[in-house]
Amino acid sequence: MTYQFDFSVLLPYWEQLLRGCWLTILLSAISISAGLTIGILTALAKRSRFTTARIAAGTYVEIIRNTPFLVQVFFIFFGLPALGISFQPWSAAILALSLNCGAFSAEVIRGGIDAIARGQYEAGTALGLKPLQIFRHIVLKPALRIIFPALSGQFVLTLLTTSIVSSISAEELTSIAQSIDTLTFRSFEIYIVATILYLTMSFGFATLFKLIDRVYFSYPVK
Amino acid sequence: MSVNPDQRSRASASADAPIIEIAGLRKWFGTFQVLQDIALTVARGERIVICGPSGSGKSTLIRCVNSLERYQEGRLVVDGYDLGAGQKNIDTVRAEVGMVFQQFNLFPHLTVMENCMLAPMKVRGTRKKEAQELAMRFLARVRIADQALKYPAQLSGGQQQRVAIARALCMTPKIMLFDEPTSALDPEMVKEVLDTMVGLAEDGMTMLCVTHEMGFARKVADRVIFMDAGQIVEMGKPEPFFANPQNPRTQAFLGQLLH
Amino acid sequence: MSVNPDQRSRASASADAPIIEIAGLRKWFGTFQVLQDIALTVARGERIVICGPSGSGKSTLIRCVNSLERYQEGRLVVDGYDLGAGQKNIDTVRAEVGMVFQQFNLFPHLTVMENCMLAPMKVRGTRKKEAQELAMRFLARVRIADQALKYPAQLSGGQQQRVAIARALCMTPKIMLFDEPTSALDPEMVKEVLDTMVGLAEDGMTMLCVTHEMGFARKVADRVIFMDAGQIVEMGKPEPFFANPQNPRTQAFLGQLLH
Amino acid sequence: AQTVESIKKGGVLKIGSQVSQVPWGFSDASGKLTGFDIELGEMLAKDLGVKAEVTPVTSSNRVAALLTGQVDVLAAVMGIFADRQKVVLFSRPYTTNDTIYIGKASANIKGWNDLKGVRVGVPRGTPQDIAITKAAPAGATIQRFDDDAATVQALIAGQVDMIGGAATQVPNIAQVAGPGKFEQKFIVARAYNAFAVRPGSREWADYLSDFVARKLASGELPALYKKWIGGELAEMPKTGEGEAALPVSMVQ
Amino acid sequence: MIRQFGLPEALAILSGVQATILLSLIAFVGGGVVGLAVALMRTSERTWLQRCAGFYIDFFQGTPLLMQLFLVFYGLPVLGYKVNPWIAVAIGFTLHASAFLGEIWRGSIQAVPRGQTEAAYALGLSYASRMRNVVLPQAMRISVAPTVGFMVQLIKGTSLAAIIGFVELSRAAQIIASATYKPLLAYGCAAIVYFVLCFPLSRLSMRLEKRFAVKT
Ligand SMILES: Nc1ncnc2c1ncn2[C@@H]1O[C@H](COP(=O)(O)OP(=O)(O)OP(=O)(O)O)[C@@H](O)[C@H]1O
Ligand SMILES: Nc1ncnc2c1ncn2[C@@H]1O[C@H](COP(=O)(O)OP(=O)(O)OP(=O)(O)O)[C@@H](O)[C@H]1O
Ligand SMILES: [Mg+2]
Ligand SMILES: [Mg+2]
Repeated sequence: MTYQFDFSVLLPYWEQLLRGCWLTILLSAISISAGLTIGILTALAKRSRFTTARIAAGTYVEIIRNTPFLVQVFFIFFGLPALGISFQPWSAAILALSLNCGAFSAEVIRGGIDAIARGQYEAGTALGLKPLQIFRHIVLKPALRIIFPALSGQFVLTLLTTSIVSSISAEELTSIAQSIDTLTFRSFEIYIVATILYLTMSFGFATLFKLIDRVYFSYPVK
Repeated sequence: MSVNPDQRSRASASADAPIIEIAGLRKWFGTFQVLQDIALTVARGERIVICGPSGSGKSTLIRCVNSLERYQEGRLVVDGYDLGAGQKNIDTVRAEVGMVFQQFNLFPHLTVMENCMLAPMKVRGTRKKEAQELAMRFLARVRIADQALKYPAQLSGGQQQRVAIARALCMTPKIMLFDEPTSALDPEMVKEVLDTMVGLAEDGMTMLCVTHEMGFARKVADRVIFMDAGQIVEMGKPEPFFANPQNPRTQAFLGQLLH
Repeated sequence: MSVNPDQRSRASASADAPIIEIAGLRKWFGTFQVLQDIALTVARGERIVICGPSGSGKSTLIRCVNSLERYQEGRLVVDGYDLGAGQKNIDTVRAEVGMVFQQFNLFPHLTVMENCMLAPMKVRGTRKKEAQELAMRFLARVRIADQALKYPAQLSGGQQQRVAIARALCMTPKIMLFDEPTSALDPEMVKEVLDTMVGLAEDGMTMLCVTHEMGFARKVADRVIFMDAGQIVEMGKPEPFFANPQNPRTQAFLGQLLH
Repeated sequence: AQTVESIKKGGVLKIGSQVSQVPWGFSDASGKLTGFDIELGEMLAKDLGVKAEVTPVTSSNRVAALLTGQVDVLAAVMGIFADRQKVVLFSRPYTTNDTIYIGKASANIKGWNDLKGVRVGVPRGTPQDIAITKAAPAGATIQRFDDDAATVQALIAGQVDMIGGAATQVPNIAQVAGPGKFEQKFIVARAYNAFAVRPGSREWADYLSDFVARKLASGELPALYKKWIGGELAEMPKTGEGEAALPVSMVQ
Repeated sequence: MIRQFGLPEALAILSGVQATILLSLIAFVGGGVVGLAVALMRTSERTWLQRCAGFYIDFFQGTPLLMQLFLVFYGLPVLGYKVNPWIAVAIGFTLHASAFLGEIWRGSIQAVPRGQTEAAYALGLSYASRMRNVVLPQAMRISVAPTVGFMVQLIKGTSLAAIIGFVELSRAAQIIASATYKPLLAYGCAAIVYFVLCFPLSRLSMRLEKRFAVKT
């Protein structure tokens, strides 16, 4: 092939690309935080003694896990307006990403909670703590510690999933890269640069999670 | 024997009623009956040691006293609160009964100090500063105040068990339950935990203790109870109990223990 | 004492050389020295009990004999193979040395029988049928043949430990190592495991056993070794060792143990 | 470089076409690919005396598919733009493609200047996208979607007020959303679609230009236009290169 | 010219399921084989093997699958290697799946208590039989849930193969969406098919978890 790589074409767009990175990071950070919260609550609901809560949580998790993300986004953005609920592209994207991240995290977190020894609950009960207090002060942190590596992986996946929200016109790195592609027709260069940017961001996220792991979960275990 | 009659009478002087009353207690796990018609009355300040073969229901019995297990039949009254009568009583009783487990069950993500502060702050609403002082007082009591800022995993087994005792004491319980508190320990560490427990006993704490440490039973117990197959088979003062057990099952068991 | 002089001399008649020779053995974990200049010679058929406080290096020492740990200095020869001299020897030696762990370490996904058959089939290339017979023989030897088709989780601790012993025996090892084989057991189950070990000792098996069961040591040990801080501090026949320890550290330790 | 000779020898013409762009390329009720570009490609293959083989491409991978030799030629709703001319070689245009804007019938919009506070949806990478991106009307929010279907859906769902599209879409939208709700607001530009080949394949591009000229003269190309797009095929430049072939703006 | 959404349209979407299943199988097999190798390297005692596997995992976990596929299919020809689309998806999905499965299985292998490996050492078992007979069977139990979880994601991830011309479920749905202007309906149909493919897997994972749990 005689294709001549020319990355200089992209130079005028560096500010846009950086903006794309920033938007992607922002989108991921918000969705991951919300997803973590949803995940914890759902994991709790799945272990609750109320059947309704268990069924609701189970249905939510199964529906989200077994259908493509694109459909979820489409449903929120194109489908809900028919019911009179309308979201801006970014809000729709955040909602979809959070729900998605939450469902996958819930399963991981449930595994962590299951791994906490019964003795910990009993010690809490014997001290007179209420079930929610036991969960919040005794179970949660050790449980998260156990599954944090898996959870980090899930979060990095959420970062990569953000690229799909370009299909409902939410602005982030992929949509910006595609727009630049439209103007320059330098698909290879754009894809390579975008790949490197995604790689950098996911490395950054992974490193951040490792750091959190080291600082927040630093207590020694046997 | 170091039972101090003065202290004992003082403790029971405040209220003459027994602190624990168990009558006709029956419990099943599914179709399997773990507790068969248990009757036991414990006076304030009394120290009771429970022994018996594995699976005989010792743990289940003392876990009932703390409502960690529910029972199906009978009556169980702790410090005047009937445990059959609802959640409210259960919560009150749990805060008044301290429990020490075989596996310590310290919270690994909290320091020794934080382990001790958690329940006073969350259950009693004690302020942080006071909870700290409380924790330090009881940690000093079990001679481990210097380890207050370490995490459980950084302590030896014996130290961990002493922290577990201090943690229970921080709720200033009226009764302490011990479920084989030394059987997960190395031989050397057993002694330091037993010493701590002897100290507590000398202060007049009401204690129910599942253990096979006969030396400890001889030293502090007011009564020794032998359980087998969910029943209290024999009960008595330590000296006659060990020297001259009446029931053949007790005899066989004590024989094995001292092989 | 049930040492059988006939058996012993027969065992060593086949080869007069000692079965284990340790000289100047030193080992570090990072900068921390766990073993300091250990010297020990074990004759064929000899039974040795090792005791000492926690962290003194008992486990590390016997794990070195099985090459579960590497050492940095000194000489360690097992049945004529120098463990310092390469991977080849290590594999040969491991197949000849059986080990029983405190935590049993049975393979939970295999039945009792399969646990015993695995190593003979994979290491020795024994055929399935023969491996089964072998397994049954040794399971019968530890009186547990009737449990052969159960999974480890379905057995009591004492039964699990006896399976672990049978599993090691199936490789017909020349030496058996035991690392606190009874300390994870309930008091009652200790006895059945100790009985099994006494039986082995009576058959003339060379044994290195870390344990604090003094009754067992008195009954079967040819020598008792006391370790402290990575050193062999005292060594001798059980009777004088227990009755009249020389070293002050040994005295203190034994004093605590028999409180 | 690609030569006419080598294609004839191979017996197969690999054409890259979009397959989700009504009426240019799409699958009909029986699942068969059809549309303006598809039939044009078949016509071309017949002209060469070879078999046509359609490779589906999308607007985001069509250039890559061409440059890496997955296809011999693109007939993929590809308008001629200056930047694209730097990357590929265009034949002379074979059709016009009018970029229009469609909005609610009730809205009073006549040109870029009326777009303040209006949300405009466009399919990403299309002439509509390029036109509005270039014009960048003050106060308008531009939302880019993956394809026409999503863009139209956004309009119908009320997520945007107006979309960029082609004249051919107005009846389609009426069919889905009900008649009279949406209408053409204004024509933005007329782009010229052409075959695209790899740079350097001059002889192959010349053959394609000649093919277009012959089919224009024979009336087959205007007939194709009438069948799929409707109306008369307008006058077009005679080359795909240089400024002459670039889109002509039709609004102020 | 726009089509109504009817049975033929639904069937057209359904026809994409074949490619989806085929692509998924390629990804499972490629990712499984290479992933196991990566996991074994990552848990080996040799530091350099660990490092290599660690880098491999970090790199391919961090790269969007879409970009991987694009670069393999359109990038390699630029460097002079022409690739068949099936080979491209095989490479792309294998790299992606093996990185994730490798990491999942590494975790499971390391979650097997150390005593198990030591007991195997003490019996003189070789590396192969230590892994095959002792560690991996136990690791499998732990890894069932996350493995199936990832497989479900992978099935949905095969939709990215559309970028190099595969017409699988999602792409088929997109084509129908364009022909009917009914994206919600078309993608909804695809979602139902995905659900039918994935949900049994989720159930299976729960069943397997319980089955394994009984034994231990
Ligand atoms: N949650 C449970 N479900 C079913 N059976 C149980 C449960 N907990 C305990 N058991 C059974 O109840 C019986 C009594 O158990 P318990 O733990 O009270 O015995 P124990 O005397 O404390 O024995 P050990 O000395 O081994 O601790 C045992 O046979 C045990 O198997
Ligand atoms: N892998 C390791 N890394 C660092 N230090 C270790 C390691 N294993 C053991 N040690 C340390 O080496 C010392 C000796 O350990 P070892 O397990 O041999 O003692 P032990 O005599 O068997 O004690 P115990 O009776 O508690 O089993 C201890 O201080 C221990 O903390
Ligand atoms: Mg018990
Ligand atoms: Mg040890």
